[in-house]
Amino acid sequence: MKLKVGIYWGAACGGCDVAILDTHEKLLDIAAKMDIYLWPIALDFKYDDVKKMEDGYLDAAIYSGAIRNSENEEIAILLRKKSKVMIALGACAHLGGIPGLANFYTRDEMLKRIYIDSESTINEEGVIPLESWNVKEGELDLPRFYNTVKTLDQVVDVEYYIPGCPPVPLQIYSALSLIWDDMLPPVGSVIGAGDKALCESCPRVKEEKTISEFKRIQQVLPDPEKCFLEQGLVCLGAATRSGCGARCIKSGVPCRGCYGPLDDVPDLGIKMLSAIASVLEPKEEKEIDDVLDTIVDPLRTFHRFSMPASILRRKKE
Amino acid sequence: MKRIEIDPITRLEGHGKITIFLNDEGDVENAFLQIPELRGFEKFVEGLPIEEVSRVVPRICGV
Amino acid sequence: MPERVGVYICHCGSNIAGKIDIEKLAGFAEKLDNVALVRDYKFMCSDPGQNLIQSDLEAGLIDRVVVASCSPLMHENTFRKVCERSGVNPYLFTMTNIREQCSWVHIDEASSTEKAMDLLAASVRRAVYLEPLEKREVAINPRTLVIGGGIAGIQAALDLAEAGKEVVLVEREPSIGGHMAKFDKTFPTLDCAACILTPRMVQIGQHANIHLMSYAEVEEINGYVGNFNIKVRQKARYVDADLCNGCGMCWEKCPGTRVPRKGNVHEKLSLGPTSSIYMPFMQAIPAIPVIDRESCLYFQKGKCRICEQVCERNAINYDMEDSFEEFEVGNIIIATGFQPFDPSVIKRYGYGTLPNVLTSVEFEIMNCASGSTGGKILKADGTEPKSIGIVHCVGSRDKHYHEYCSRVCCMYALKFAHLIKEKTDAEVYNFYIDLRCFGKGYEEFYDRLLGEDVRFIRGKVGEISRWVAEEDEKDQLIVRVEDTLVGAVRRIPLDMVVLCTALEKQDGLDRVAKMCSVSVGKDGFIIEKHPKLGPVSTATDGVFIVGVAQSPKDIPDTVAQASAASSAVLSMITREKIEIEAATAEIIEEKCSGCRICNNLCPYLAINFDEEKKVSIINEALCKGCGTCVAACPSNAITAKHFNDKQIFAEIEGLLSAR
Amino acid sequence: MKYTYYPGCSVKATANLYQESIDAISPILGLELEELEDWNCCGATAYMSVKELMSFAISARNLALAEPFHRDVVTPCSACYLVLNKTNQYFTEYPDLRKKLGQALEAGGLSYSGNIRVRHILDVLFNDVGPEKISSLVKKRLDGLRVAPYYGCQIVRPEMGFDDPDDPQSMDRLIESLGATSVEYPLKTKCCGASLMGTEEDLALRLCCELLTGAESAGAHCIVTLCPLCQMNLDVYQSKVNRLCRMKHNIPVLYITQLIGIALGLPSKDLGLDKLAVKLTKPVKEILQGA
Amino acid sequence: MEFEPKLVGFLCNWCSYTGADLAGTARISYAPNLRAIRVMCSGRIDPTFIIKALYEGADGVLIAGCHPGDCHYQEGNYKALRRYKLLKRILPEYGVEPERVHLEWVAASEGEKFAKVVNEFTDKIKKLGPLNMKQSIFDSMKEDIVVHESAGEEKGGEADEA
Repeated sequence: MKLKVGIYWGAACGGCDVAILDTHEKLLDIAAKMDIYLWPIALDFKYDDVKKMEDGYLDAAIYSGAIRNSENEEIAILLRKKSKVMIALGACAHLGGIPGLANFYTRDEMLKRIYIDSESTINEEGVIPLESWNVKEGELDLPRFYNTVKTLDQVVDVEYYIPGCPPVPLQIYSALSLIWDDMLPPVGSVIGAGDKALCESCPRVKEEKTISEFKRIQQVLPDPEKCFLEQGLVCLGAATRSGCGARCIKSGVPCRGCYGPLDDVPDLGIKMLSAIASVLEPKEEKEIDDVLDTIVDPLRTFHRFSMPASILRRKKE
Repeated sequence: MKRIEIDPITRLEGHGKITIFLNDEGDVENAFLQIPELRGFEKFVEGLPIEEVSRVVPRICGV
Repeated sequence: MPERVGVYICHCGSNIAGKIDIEKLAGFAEKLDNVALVRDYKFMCSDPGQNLIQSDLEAGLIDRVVVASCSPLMHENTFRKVCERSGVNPYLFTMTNIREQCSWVHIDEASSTEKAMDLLAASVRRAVYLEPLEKREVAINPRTLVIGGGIAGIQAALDLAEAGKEVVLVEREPSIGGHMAKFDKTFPTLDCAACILTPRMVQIGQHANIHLMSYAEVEEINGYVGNFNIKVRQKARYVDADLCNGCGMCWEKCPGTRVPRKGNVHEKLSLGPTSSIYMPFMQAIPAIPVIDRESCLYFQKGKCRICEQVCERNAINYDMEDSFEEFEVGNIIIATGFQPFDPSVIKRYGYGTLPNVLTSVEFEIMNCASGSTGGKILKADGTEPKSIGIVHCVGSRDKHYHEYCSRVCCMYALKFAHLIKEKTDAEVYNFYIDLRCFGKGYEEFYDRLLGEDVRFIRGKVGEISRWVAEEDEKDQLIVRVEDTLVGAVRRIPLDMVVLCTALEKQDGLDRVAKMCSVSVGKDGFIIEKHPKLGPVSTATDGVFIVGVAQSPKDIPDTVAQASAASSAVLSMITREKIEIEAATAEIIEEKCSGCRICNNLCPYLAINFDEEKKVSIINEALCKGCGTCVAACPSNAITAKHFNDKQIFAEIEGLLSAR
Repeated sequence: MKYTYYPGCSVKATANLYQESIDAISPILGLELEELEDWNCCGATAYMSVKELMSFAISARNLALAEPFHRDVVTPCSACYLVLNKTNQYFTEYPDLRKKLGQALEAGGLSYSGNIRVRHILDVLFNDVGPEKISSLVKKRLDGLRVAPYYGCQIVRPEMGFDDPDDPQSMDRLIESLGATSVEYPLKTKCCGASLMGTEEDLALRLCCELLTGAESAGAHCIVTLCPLCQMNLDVYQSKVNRLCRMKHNIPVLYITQLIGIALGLPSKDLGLDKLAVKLTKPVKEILQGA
Repeated sequence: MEFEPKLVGFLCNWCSYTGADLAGTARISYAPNLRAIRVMCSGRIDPTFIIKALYEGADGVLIAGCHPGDCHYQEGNYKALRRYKLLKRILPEYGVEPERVHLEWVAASEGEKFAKVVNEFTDKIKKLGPLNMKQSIFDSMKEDIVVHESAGEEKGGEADEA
């Protein structure tokens, strides 16, 4: 009997949905095993169709994208009610992803910059989007633009996470196959990824690390063989779960942590901060400062994809 | 005044909702396309090191 | 079944109860999760107090213990023993410090009680996550390695061998004896150095328990206390030790020479034969010659081979190669001795450019009866000097070179003065800053010298030059020194000057230190465990330091340290096993990605990398449990036993969100 | 090889013989010494010990004037070398001094950033020209001439920079390159009293006496030096030394540049030899003529 | 009622914890705001602990270790210093005043100094005022809560355990 599945996206870019499509011929296996009852990017199902289902009707809901506005949360709650298993797909749902970088700002700061101050906008009256607005014919409403980006598991209970930005298509397939093969691991675990850090599968040679200066990728022609961190290039690979096949590193740029932290690591960014600080070369306070001056935008680099999932989640207002 | 809502509009990148108002004769009185989606790249890309911008902005649209 | 925590609150007479509302605290504790029972008592550390815990444990009412009383540094062990007695793992217990860091230091009762509550809540939450730990024990290999065969190494080796323990003594030079073998007399008793040293050297040579490896160097040391594996390189002597009987034909006939052929007396100074195949000195142990490649005509030009022809026992073998030997030892004693400071860097003293300027070691050799001058004190041209200057503190107590005092120079300078007065009728000048005659009989020896009309000039010598004024000063050295007691700059012509050079760390000591994973201080000597209370042991268990390897000192102190180190080793050996710190760090292989961030964080070199499995591994015996690597591991793959993340997170939550 | 030449006051006055000999040998050795325009007196060590900051300021002015040429500043006089070199070093090492000197220079519309080098002419002769080149140009070898190399005490402090301050050898090599023998002279860096000759004459005379006695007992025919003040004290005051110390010294004291000039075969009047107070003695003349 | 800051201290067993005990045996009184957690070495302190403490409600965090060169494990305090320096740089980006986290070297014999450090740190945080990080996160998400039609309970608003 085919599994009944719903796929939805919150504050997302559609990359995860494309990743599902990128399973190429495997898509046929997925289609053979699953009936899709909601997939806005690809199929014409409406929210009402889902609302009409009785609770738990769907075997699994695959939610990608972060919780950025009230609609994202409503549909998440709706899908939670309508499905037995909730899967967070991709870094946005799992960690907050790139949209999570908004947690360094407040709602008003964002709206002012986008609708009023942005150079290409002419908006003398300073109109910003409203949640409800009356027109002659009736009342129109829009979802509320939240002050803080949340991850999926901060609004609903989530059984499984498929990390990555985007998740590797093959990993999505292997994760989904766990469902129909009924081999799902304990609830709450991350599937479709490794349980060691990226360094394990990184092609570069790793030796003892002592860093006396950090450099920016465009300032240097890195040695293709040697570990990035040893060459003074900030790379979050050591604190990031493997599973992506080190695709960024293989294309010559250091890892930015999109596959999220390892199991018992509550905060990827602060953990990486601890690791990097420990291997600095100088012992004197002044020299340490000189080295730290060479790290550009440390906090947002360490939390490129995982700000909403970090312990402090956002900048204090 | 009768109201038809197509929510969400599908098979495209991004979110949207169409609200159509019909008058008593059943003809279309007015129609609105509403885009609820906003993530704020315009703000949070500010101050990023330039080499990181090229790794952040592709997440505007992944299709 | 969730953990059941027993909370025991101590009044400590009025020390705690006088400030903290015990009842309120107990009431609060009862309401905490996982707390099975709460008791309070006047003196928890007393026997009745301890029995409270023991009976609850034996009755199986609880399986975690929290004692809110004084500092863990005070009674942690006491209560751990209570758990052991009650058949419960001692690490399932934790303490709350509500005395030294609470009742004794805060004035207001209410805030003290609130603080006690927070601290207790933290301990209870921590207790839930405590895990049993086994105190690991490691066997101690009874054999000991002694590096260095000077008086320090000889004394330590003999103490251990006499106690029936096996010793491997590794000496870099062809013979043991170190610098002491180059002395004629020793201060303050003027004993003949050879007379008191040679018997012990012979003992070393003959002792069944001592495996002597001379002309050998330690190549590699791995492992940890009780289980070091050592690799030693035996340098090729080109003489077969088993065949040679030390008859001496070879060095008599050998045409090669290790000293400049046309050199003056000082350049030709040597104790043993100066030939290319030589024995360092006549009483050498082992009494086997060695070929010096640089000056040997066969090795340099491919001809000669006379020593091979004259040797009746055909013990000469030019094709000998360095060989290696490996063995296991339980402890290591580093007794590498010192290296004299090279005074040529002080150009104003003219060592190496002016004749008749000698270092103290050279002067010692000249005084030896078995030396090339037969013990006579001679100038470079072979005539007897009429006046000799002895300059103290050359390279010592000097910010440009070594700031420390080398402790021995003043006394051997006085000895030199005496020897000069005894052997010649030369005038003797001692140029000193402070005369440090601190030891037993040292001051008396100095008084005696004053009686032998040695001239003591208090001042640092500014310059030794050939700035002669009159004709008769022609081949003399002119010493210019500020005599601080007289307050004038004096100009003293002398026939000869002896420079009392500083005692420096032995060449190669930093390599030995690295192999034994001990660290060296800024002056290059090995850092002792504690300057006052642990001078012969180091931060690394099983590695001991003796003599100048720790810092400059004279023979009596060195011998005392040698016996101290050997007694410490004997106590380790008789214990047969040693408890290894239980709360060490451990790498969970399934989580380690091989990122190697932790590899160079460990001062004890306890972390190394397994190339095949591509994971890092902690050598539990070397790990001291500081936790530095745990905090740095980006995958949280390293856990710190008894201080793991869950326990500390629980304490944080307990402190802040319990009330 | 082009340099910015800082002559200093002495060679323009009492030590003009030094300047004449330099002018004579420079073209032959390929040295282009372009005099620094509008240079001012460096104050020598006397002023440095009285008003250090002022002394630094006036010598910094010279450095500021020389910097635009981006060439080494060369001076024949040891006192000028000491003051200018010390100013240059302290300027780079001590930020607060740099700030004060910066203000001082600004008042004169000047600025200095500290990236030119100050060198003594001995350094140029030894390191840039070199003993081999000089000996190849020698016309009259000075075989048999025994020379006492007297460096003086100011060239070696606070930082000689191009030779060993305790035991300098560069002038000895130059002397040997001319064929002469440089005797072993332990007093080579002892002080001649310098400006003390004006204030504490007896002390300076006694110091010079020791220098002359040392040279004589080392069997030297003449003393060669590279500092106008040392030369004057030993040469001009030699008679006074004899009177005070009841000695009969008669040792000519030449500049190294004069000795080189002689060896290059230049006429003695071009080298200012006539201006020496102690005339060349018979043995020295014979060697010079005979060669 | 005057604001009494809640402070968490991470004290290294060999130097600062012993120094704190010494302040006790010498009966030197000081402010009661600091609650200490004992670790074997300041090198054991993971910056995650400090962020966790700030999140759970600490108004200030003190890190205390041995003076450089005195560390019982030779180099643990150097790593603590490096992590502290980098952590202080990113606190402002969290909107947290860097003065709220402070590192101090306290030897086993410096009971007096420990008391002075705690008093000064307490006053400094008193002037800065409360941090209550968890509350401010919750406030900033107050309007972000969607009321469930069914149970009406507010899910997703309160900041649950990470």
